[in-house]
Amino acid sequence: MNKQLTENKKSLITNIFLLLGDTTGKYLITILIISIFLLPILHIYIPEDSYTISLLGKYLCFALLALSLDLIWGYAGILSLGHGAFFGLGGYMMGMHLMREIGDRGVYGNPELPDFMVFLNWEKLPWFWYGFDSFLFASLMVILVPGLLAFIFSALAFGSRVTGVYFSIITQALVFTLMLAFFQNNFGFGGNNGLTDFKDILGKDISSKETRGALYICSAFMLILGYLICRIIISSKIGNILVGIRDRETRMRFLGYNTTVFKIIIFTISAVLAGIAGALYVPQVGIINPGEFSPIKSIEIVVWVALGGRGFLYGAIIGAIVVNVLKSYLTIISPEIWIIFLGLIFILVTIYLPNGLTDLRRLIKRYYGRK
Amino acid sequence: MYKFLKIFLFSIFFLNFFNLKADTIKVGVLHSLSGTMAISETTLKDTVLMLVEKQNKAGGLLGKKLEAVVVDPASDWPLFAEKAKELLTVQKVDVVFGCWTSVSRKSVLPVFEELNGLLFYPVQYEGEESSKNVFYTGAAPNQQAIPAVDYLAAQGVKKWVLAGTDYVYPRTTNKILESYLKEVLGVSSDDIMINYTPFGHSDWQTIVSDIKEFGMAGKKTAVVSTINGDANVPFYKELGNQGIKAEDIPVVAFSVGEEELSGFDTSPLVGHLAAWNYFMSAESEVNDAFIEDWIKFIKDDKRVTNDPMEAHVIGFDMWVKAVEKAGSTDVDAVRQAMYGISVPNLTGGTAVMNTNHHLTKPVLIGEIQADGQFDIVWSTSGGVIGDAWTDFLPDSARIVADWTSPIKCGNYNIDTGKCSGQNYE
Amino acid sequence: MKIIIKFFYVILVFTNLNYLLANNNNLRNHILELDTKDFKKKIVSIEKISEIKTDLSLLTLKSILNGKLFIRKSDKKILLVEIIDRKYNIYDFFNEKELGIEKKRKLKKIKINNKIRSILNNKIALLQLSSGTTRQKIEAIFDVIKEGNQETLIIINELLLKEKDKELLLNLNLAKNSIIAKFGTEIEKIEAIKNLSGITNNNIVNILRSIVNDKIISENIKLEATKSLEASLRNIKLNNIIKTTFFGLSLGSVLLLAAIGLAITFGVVGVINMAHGELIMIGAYCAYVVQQIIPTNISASIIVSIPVAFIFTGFVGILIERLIVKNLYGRPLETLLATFGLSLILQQTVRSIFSPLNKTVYSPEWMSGITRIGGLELTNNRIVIIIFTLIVFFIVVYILKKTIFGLQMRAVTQNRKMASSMGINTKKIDMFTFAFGSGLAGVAGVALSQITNVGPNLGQNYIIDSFMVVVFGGVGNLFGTFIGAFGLGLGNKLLEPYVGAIVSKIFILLFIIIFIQFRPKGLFSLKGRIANE
Amino acid sequence: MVENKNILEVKNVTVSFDGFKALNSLSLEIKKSQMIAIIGPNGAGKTTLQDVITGKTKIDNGKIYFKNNDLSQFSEHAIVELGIGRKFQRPTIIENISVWDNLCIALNTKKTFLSCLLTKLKQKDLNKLLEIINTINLEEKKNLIAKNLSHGEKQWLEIGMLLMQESDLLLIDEPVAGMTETETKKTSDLLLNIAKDRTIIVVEHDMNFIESLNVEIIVLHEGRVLTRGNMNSIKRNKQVIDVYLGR
Repeated sequence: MNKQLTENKKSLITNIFLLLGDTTGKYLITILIISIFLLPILHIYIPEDSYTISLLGKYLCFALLALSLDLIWGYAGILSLGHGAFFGLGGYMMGMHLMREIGDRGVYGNPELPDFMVFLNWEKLPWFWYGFDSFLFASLMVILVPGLLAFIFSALAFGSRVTGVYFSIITQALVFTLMLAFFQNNFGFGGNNGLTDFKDILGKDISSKETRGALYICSAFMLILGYLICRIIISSKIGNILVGIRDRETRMRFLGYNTTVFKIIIFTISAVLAGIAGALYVPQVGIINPGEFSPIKSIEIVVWVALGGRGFLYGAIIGAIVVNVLKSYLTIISPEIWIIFLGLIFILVTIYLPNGLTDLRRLIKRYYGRK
Repeated sequence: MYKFLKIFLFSIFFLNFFNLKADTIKVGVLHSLSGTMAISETTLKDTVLMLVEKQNKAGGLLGKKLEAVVVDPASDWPLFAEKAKELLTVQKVDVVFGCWTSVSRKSVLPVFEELNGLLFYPVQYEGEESSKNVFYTGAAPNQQAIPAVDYLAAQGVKKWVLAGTDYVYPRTTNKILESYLKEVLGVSSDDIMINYTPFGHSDWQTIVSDIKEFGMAGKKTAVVSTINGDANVPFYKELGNQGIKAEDIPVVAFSVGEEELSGFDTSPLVGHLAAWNYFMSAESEVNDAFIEDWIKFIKDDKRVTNDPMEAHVIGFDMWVKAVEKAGSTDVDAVRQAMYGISVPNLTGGTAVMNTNHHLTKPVLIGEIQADGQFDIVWSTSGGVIGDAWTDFLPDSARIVADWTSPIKCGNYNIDTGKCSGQNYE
Repeated sequence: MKIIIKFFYVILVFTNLNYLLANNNNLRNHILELDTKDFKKKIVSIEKISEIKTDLSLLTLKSILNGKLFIRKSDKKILLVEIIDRKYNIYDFFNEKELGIEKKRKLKKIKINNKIRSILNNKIALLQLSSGTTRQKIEAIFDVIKEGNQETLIIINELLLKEKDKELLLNLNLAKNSIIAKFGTEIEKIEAIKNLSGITNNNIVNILRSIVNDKIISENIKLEATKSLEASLRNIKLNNIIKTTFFGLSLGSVLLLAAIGLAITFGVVGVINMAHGELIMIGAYCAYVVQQIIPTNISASIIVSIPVAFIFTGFVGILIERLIVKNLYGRPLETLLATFGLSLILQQTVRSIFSPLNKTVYSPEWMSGITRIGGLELTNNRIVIIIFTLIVFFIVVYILKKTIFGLQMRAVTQNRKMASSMGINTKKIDMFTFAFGSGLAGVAGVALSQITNVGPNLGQNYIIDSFMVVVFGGVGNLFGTFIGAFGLGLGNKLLEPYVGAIVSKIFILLFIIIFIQFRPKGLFSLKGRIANE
Repeated sequence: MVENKNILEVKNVTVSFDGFKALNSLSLEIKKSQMIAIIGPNGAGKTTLQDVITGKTKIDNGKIYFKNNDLSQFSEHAIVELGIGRKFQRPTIIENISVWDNLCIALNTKKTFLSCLLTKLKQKDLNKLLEIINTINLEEKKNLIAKNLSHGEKQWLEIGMLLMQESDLLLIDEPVAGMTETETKKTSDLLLNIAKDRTIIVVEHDMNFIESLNVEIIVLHEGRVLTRGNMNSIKRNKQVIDVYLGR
């Protein structure tokens, strides 16, 4: 009785501490925090090492992306086959800023226009590039543009009760549309080549070890933040409500919840997280191009989440990291047939581990339990 | 889970120390073996492997054996950058042969410049670039597009269709051609039709019938095609089906070689043209030897050879020669040795590496035959020097590339007398 | 007496032989003259060759055109060459004696360029006007129209007298008028131009144009010509409208082919099969393999490959169902992931088996070239594919509506529980339905092998579009898929002339997104259980 | 003065699904804090009636007033806020969360995103939770994941959730379908117990159960009210017998 009382008197603050109730989450965050202090130093003091850190940084961005998808898919049961759209948009916003920072150091030395505009004879900077000279504006856009798109899109879709597969397919249509649009050279975003040749970020040389370290720290920090946000949301009453929406939306309506609004908000939050992930991703890989909008890539994101364990925040993170580490290693260990390995893993996991690797963990636990 | 992560983190850092011992000379191969570009790039991977094998049979290089390190960037551009880094830092390769699309090159460029690597890029491209760390063994626009247009103009062509896939190479090439047609050949702008299509465009009915209409209205018309890879087969099939004969409207392509043609029945397309620096049908002893080796290596006598393969052959031979000349594989030494170095090309001439990192090559124009081969109907008397910065775009006309002193930079602006862009010392 | 006759006879034979030999000799010389890099010289000697109006000279021209005429470097012998997989089988040109296989290096091909090619075509056309099949003749006539002159006019007049075939006569008259319009007297010209009014053939339109733009020509001819030209242009406009619709239909039929299998696996079994595209790809490769087995008869190989592809991909479908999908029923989204993994595997496997290069699948005679309906020119392969698609569709509809299997299938679609309680083995139905859908994908692959490249990436280009079609039409409703496919196809093609290929595609996608807002379950949503959640 | 007596007024409402009239200008009033049972053969329009009241199905014509509000003006969740709770035929609870959480989300507080994110459980809410979990006697199972409950328990949990909403009108569809004797007994007790201070409409086939409730009965047939009255009068009514014997 009293136990119940204390257990249910959850305030926002206690929520945060509560997340350290889930062991794996605790481990993850500890690792991340350690890495924040450890890796950049390691990176700077190992002279040969020039890419491990940005590689890890990249993984963390993907992890954040996966996290954002898990929030809507794992909990609210909304499967987006187009989350790459928000990731990519976030990336482009950051990319545009980095392009502006090149200034007159482009190959044509044109202070006004990015190189690709010069050789496509653009007279002047198109209006939608205005303001991207300022980092603040750009980072604002990183949040606004994906957020706004997600809001409008989901408001339309959920408003008219588009659900399930139909929703998934139109998200795919959305990302596909964006890909076609951005591929066009006269669209003003560099066409197929996208945005590249970045020089600095905030005045610092983008390829210097310090910057890389800093970028890694940012990614890790954002991942932790993202994790906490998601954790707070799902461990509050909303967590249950989302599950309710997932399992029995009508019941939730008859309980007096405006499920549409809940879905829109959660979808928008998720999109913003994805956008931030994209924005952190671009400076670390040094290029953003329409390839990020290819529907296949968006499906890959879903695969990460499924692999790690849908409906477990840490599962998403682990899934993203595992798949991409595999990719990095297999592409060099067995360049000819690595894709077949990857495919097999996807199939086996979806069939035998419905909750992804988190199941694996449970199996191991049970195994040791028997001993 | 925690354990796994720990192991993973450590392994990544230790990887850096694995490959320190270097008793072989490592040759990196950075070509997509999966994804959309695999169709073109896999062949180049095999070509490099064959060349390495050959070199080893001949006793290796500087008394060491060559070792090819193959990675698969999977037609994923950011992955290209990552893999390039891995090749240069983890695998510690001495040279890399790779990339096909412009975007993949753009994506690895900063990596090679930062880590001072050496990349040989074997594909014809839009120019507008000359990096200290890249040798461009493919054709620049002035080694492909412009001679082709001249040839057709000589054949009495008055109207032009510039059809291309919507990415940077066709955009730039067509831009160059447009201004060339207008200013040099004096073609009026309503005799020029420009059309762009998305990647892998498969339904060509409308466009082809537009071309037909445009072309049948009196004046002799030709199509200059910069259509990319996969989209070509349906395009040519549609041409054949709508009965556009080469005699009526010849199509000259810059991205269609023997390999693309091997994908379909060319008998309806006899007479359409392509401009390259190499054709499999070129008549020379070296070429025959090369074709024989290739078929032996790939164990399939249906396989063909094409221009980018020759580019790799030239690039590889040049690199070997330069390494021997420099006596080491040190990038800077090799680069210095590369300038002015000359090796026989497969068409019976010699290729020379210029100080702007582009080659001197002959330009050939071939007509498609029923067997999927080209008959060479025209060729430049001597070699043409690759021009990194075209003279037909106002902004790049002012820029020259020369990596030897006194200029020592890839884009030196004649007017301002200074270098811009990332790639200067 | 006898002797005298004999004597005359002998002389006759002699002179005759001499004459022939002489012909062959200067034919040989002219051919040897062709051995030069200078194409102008080549043209001259080809003119000379064509003046020798013997069968051998015609053969010469033809074999030059087909690139079969070679000269041996060593002894300047003129040879016919058959190239069979990179082997050069050589024959003596004059007495067709087989001389075995020769090295490529030892031979020199008589190369031609487009200019010469068109000259050759014209010469051969003239010679073929009198000989050759009707189809060849008609093609020949169109070549004549391009650059006709008085001498061709004579030939045409002769033919007009002796030809019977209606279509042929029609075209001959066209040719005649087109020539008269250029070279006749004023009255003749006006008459001819009247007859040319409304004709949409490009060359004729050009002739009319040139007359209209002619400065010196008399006013009333000009007037007539302008009338006729306007009529022609009007017809051309009309034709273009029809053409665009036709393009739309054929794009629609391609979409339908690609989507119909998916509509079944997705709509009936409720499986989101990401490997559907790869099944199409496998179907295309079936066509390739069959053609390798029977290379001699292309039409047969295509016909045969349809059932082969259906059965093979159907079998693959069964494997997929048994090994993967079976374990995932009721979890459609998981099937999406598993089949996505599968699609990666299939692609890479095909890549390593058949190499990443595209494969050649030859088109049968009746699928190449164009059909002329009046001035309208429609490509045969598209016509065939539209018809083929309709046939497939109606067969599928028949199976669903009229057969037990179809009945059970629909029962399962609408109410699985009920169906199983009625004693239908739903598991089995699921399996066969999946196989059926996969088989259809294979059939689609065969059709696509005729219009696009057969390579490992074939499937990817169609999977997304297929999904759009199915969802747009309404999951689980074949008729919806039908309307969806043709609707999107037409829409795309009607937009394309105005906004271009890319933007029209973008519009279509946006349209789908908006449309779904108003009909969240697609165009024709199915009452009862549908593949959802 | 009529209004304040009747909590629900259905005024000749018609609903038709492509031709078939599920409700045929049906009218009925229900007084405050009264329990009423609706019976009728299949297709009589019982479920449709509930659908239109809860706003799940739109009305073709006619009006429904709840506490004098025209319900056609309100969306589903708004109608709930007005105080109508619905219990479906099959138990619809949130299977993957605990019994306690099920009740929590049913709790009648501000149901916007932010408030759900921030507000914590107040003492009085907590007491209410405990009280209700006792009434539906599931307190020892409160931490059990709901899907592990028995069929009957699920039904009670759902009723419990309706109680949490503090709705003044409960629509309860076949509460005892597929319940054991004892469960049925418990359920009727539960209903009578909660009927004290709210209006309840029970739709049920099980006559014995309805008899055990002994409340006023409305008989629906072909989308309109056939008759209403207590059990005995209904039993004697000729039409009803015809309808049920299907003559």
